[in-house]
Amino acid sequence: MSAPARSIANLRSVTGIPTARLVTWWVIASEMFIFGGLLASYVMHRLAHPEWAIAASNTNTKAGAFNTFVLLTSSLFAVLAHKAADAEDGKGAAKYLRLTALGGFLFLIVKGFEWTHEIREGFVLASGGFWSFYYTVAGLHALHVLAGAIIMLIFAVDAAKNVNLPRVQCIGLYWHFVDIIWIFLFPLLYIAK
Amino acid sequence: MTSHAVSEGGSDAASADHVHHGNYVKVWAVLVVLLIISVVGAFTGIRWLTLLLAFGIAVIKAYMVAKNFMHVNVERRWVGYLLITCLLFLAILFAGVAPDIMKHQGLHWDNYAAKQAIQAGSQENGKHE
Amino acid sequence: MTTPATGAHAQAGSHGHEPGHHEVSFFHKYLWSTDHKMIAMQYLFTGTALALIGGYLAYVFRMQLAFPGHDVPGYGLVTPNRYNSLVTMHGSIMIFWVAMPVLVAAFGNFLIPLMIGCDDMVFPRINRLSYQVFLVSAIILLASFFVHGGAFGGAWTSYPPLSAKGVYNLTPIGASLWLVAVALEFVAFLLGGINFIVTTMNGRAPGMRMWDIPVVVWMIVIASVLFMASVGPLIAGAVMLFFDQRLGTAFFDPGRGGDPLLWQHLFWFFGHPEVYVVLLPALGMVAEIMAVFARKKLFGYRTILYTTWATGILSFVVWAHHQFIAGIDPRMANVFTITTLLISVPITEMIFVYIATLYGGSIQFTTPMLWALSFVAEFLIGGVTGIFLGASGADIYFHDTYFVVAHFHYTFFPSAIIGMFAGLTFWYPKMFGRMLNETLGKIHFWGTIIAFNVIFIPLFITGAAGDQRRIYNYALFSEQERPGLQHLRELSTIGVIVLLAFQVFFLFNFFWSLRHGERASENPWLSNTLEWTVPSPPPHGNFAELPTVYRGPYEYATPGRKEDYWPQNAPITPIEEGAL
Amino acid sequence: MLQRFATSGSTFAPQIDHLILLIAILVGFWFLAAEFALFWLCFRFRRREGHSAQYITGEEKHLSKWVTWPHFAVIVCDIVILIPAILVWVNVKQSSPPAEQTVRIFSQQWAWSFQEPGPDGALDTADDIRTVGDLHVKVNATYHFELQSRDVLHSFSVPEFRLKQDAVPGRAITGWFKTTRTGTFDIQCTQMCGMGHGLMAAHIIVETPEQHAAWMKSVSNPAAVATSVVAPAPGTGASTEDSKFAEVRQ
Repeated sequence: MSAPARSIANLRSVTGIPTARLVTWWVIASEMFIFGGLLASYVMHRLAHPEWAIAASNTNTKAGAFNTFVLLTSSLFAVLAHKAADAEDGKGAAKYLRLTALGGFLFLIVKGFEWTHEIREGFVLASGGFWSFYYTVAGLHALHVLAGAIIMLIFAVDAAKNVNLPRVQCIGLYWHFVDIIWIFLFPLLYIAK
Repeated sequence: MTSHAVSEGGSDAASADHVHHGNYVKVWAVLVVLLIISVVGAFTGIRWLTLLLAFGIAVIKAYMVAKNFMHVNVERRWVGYLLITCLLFLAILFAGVAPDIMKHQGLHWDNYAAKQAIQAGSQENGKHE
Repeated sequence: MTTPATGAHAQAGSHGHEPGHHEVSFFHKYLWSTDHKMIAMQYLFTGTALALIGGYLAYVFRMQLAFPGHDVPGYGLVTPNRYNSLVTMHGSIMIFWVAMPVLVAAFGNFLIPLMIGCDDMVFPRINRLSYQVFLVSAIILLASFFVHGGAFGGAWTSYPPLSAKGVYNLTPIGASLWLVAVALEFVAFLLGGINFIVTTMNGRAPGMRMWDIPVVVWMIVIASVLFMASVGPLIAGAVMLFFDQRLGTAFFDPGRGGDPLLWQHLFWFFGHPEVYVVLLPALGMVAEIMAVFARKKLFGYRTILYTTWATGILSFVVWAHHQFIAGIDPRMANVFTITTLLISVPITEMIFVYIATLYGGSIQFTTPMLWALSFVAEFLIGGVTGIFLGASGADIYFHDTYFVVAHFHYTFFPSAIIGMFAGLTFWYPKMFGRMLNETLGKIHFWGTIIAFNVIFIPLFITGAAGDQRRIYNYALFSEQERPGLQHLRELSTIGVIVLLAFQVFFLFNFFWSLRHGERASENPWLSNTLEWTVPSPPPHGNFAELPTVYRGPYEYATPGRKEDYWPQNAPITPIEEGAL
Repeated sequence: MLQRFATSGSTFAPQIDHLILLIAILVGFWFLAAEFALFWLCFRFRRREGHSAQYITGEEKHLSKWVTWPHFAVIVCDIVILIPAILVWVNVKQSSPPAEQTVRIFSQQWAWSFQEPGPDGALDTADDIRTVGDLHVKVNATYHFELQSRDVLHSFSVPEFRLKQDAVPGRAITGWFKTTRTGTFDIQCTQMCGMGHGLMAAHIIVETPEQHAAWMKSVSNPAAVATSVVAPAPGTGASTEDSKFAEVRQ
């Protein structure tokens, strides 16, 4: 099929920010509202319900801390990928992208074990206010991690051929944003007890 | 929101594209140290210290990631303004909603169901411990 | 849904066929196209088809209200649950699947690249995806009519606990499908809206400064920004409500630590800006049309933009005026009353500027101009009646009465329907390369406008007399049973039938003109903006040579020029430079 | 103005009516002025041979004052509306004049039920009167009501009283009204509450003290109780629920 991949509009840059990066910023802004709405609802309830702290004490702080470490490290790889891409080093960028995605999958695996354990304990989505928020917020975040990791693997294929290198920075931006969300989820869900 | 950038035109688009890359490993090391501090804080058992450390460090970490990894500081300035505006609007949402949701009692209303839930939750979990 | 689109556009597409552009299959040309004009057509025809469905629903429940308990011709007996489904679906369809796709998506897609002088959206394939997600959402919504229990009937606001539990609403499947459809629709418009914003920010023609962007593009972009910023919390809320429905979570369940009021806040935090998302594109189109047919510069282009931004930002701090008596803390109502009356400050200024634009003009009363002027005239009614509802003390009485219904129809109808007709009649030559018939257009205009007022002015009165909303039969309410009120309801129903009947003129005009209308030149209205510098209809890629912009879009009747218009891309000749 | 469409029966109804009248006058003036300007300009500047449009940017001081000054006047009108609107709101929804009687109102799909104090004048005692569909109150008396919902959102609306308040499950919302004349008035549900929303009607019966006493006597009569007073339906646990509500509130 003949659909053009890029329009002339796409190649223009009136603001001085390349289009792909500009759109990433807007996507991040709109995601901020989705997560913001959810987290604002959670914080409001949490502050008003002291009994949720008892439920929260069943979360695994160590697993959460390890996952934070994993995401922080993968963020480092993402920014190193960006650095490599800026230096026109497609192979290096692809390597770091794959490492970042690996971090994402490791995060999901840890999450999987953690949730399996909690579900075995009898804490499921319908177990009460805290658990409803816990699974929904973390689940939404995990979906973002999964999507980001998959996109990274796809971009890595191109990057290895030195094609579409500016994209590396954009997926990196998104990844850092997902990381920042987790930086706040970690104390909200695991530490505040 | 487009105001500043638009008039400047796209002449220096290429220069904005390539940022100065600092020492990312150092930033990452600081982030990890901060993470360790916040986790240790959680095990002290002092509630106010735990919360202060946890959320204070979360803000610092988020700022560091935004500044050093996302390069918000060298991005065109309105991007930062855009993100801050988003946070501001979320603060408006919070401020407008909190008086009804975060409180269980107010002028001429009383959220007895929430109070019951707190009571039931505390008792049930107390037995569980 | 797309069948009308394909049939109608076959005509237009063949003109836009470039020599040397190889043949593409029917599927790729009409259903899988990434061309912004084709996507605009897809949105337009889907939206219009859904508007007809929404109109049909309105006809059914108005007939029930006028003649309660009788079989409605073309539908059958309206049971209470069916009635609730009808009003719910009418509201949802008209706002989410008609006003949004037609005003924001169809006109946004068609106009933005043409008006800012580029070949397409920055992300054509995301644009296509946006429409496809939208289409899926529309199909899901329509499918909910046919599931067990019928379509959702808990009002378009979908307040829990009613919407959260099947035992309460009796339409468990319909309620979930409604929610999924709405959430998908939001995703579609997020994709489309971000595309609009970025295209306008980055893709403008050389020389087009910020103050050279036509008002309608500004308004669609601002609407997209408002949508982006307001819908996030509601997407989160939709996920929460869906989990409450299907997975037994406790987000909105008061018995288990949740709070039903939370949904109301999340909904209206989106719902109020949404009003402006729908209104702004219509206001923008009206501004373009008024400038062209009054041959006038807008009376303060920057004033319009400043007031638009002010209105947009203020629209985020007024949402709880929809909840004055919903159980929120009464002290908060005072805050929201103040902000609500505050929002009237910029919007009045804007309307005054629109009216003042006519001063010193040379006004041609073409069909698009009639629509544009009627927009201002009718929207004024919606605006001033809003004060009754924004003033908390008066809202105690008017809340959830037909007064509210009439009020928001006087804001939404001018935006969605009058604005749509204004835009369609104005850009029809550009979209399809033919002129519409003016006589038929005027018959349609007068019929629609008169019928519209016949529908909703009686409803102001029944509302003031205490008719509450969403009641399928007033027989049980002795005060509402008075014959005088029943006559008003019947009058309103007659208005609906007349209104729908007059749309035949439009549909006939539309399809007849596709083949038999007078061929449109590049610039039939002698307008300045860039879309009028390309052939009608514009070819794939829009501009043979991408334009450069030299001036703002409203240079009409500029002193020292022979013509009374001055296209944005016309270079300054030395003679003109001397004259200025 | 509203009196033509809906008669009034509470002390604050005239206040709300006056507020509506004030708004109607002010916005009516601006509405007519704006429509007049619109139509006049359309007529005055219609296209005529030999007249071309003027070049006006909107920044000319002598012209822009025609927009700016009315605009300031509109702001003044906003304030004139705002103050009484808030005063009326504060009176109806925020203030709480001492009550002679408190009643409890329950909404559920799709009926209204009421709990009134019996002869002892206190709620939650053995002689409470529970009714469905009819609320009996005395004329010229101040009532507090406590509104609860058993399932979904409902809204307690009495058009004659100009009174409306949503009932939210899990919350007890209080309000007040003072009756001014006898009669039987409609209670509507004005919040979508499901299939029977259109059936959810009830009546508020405003009586003289004598009539009210007679009514109370008739329902306090054990024989009458069986017929006119609805016992809590078995299985719904209404009465135990209610006493639990009361407990928590203390």
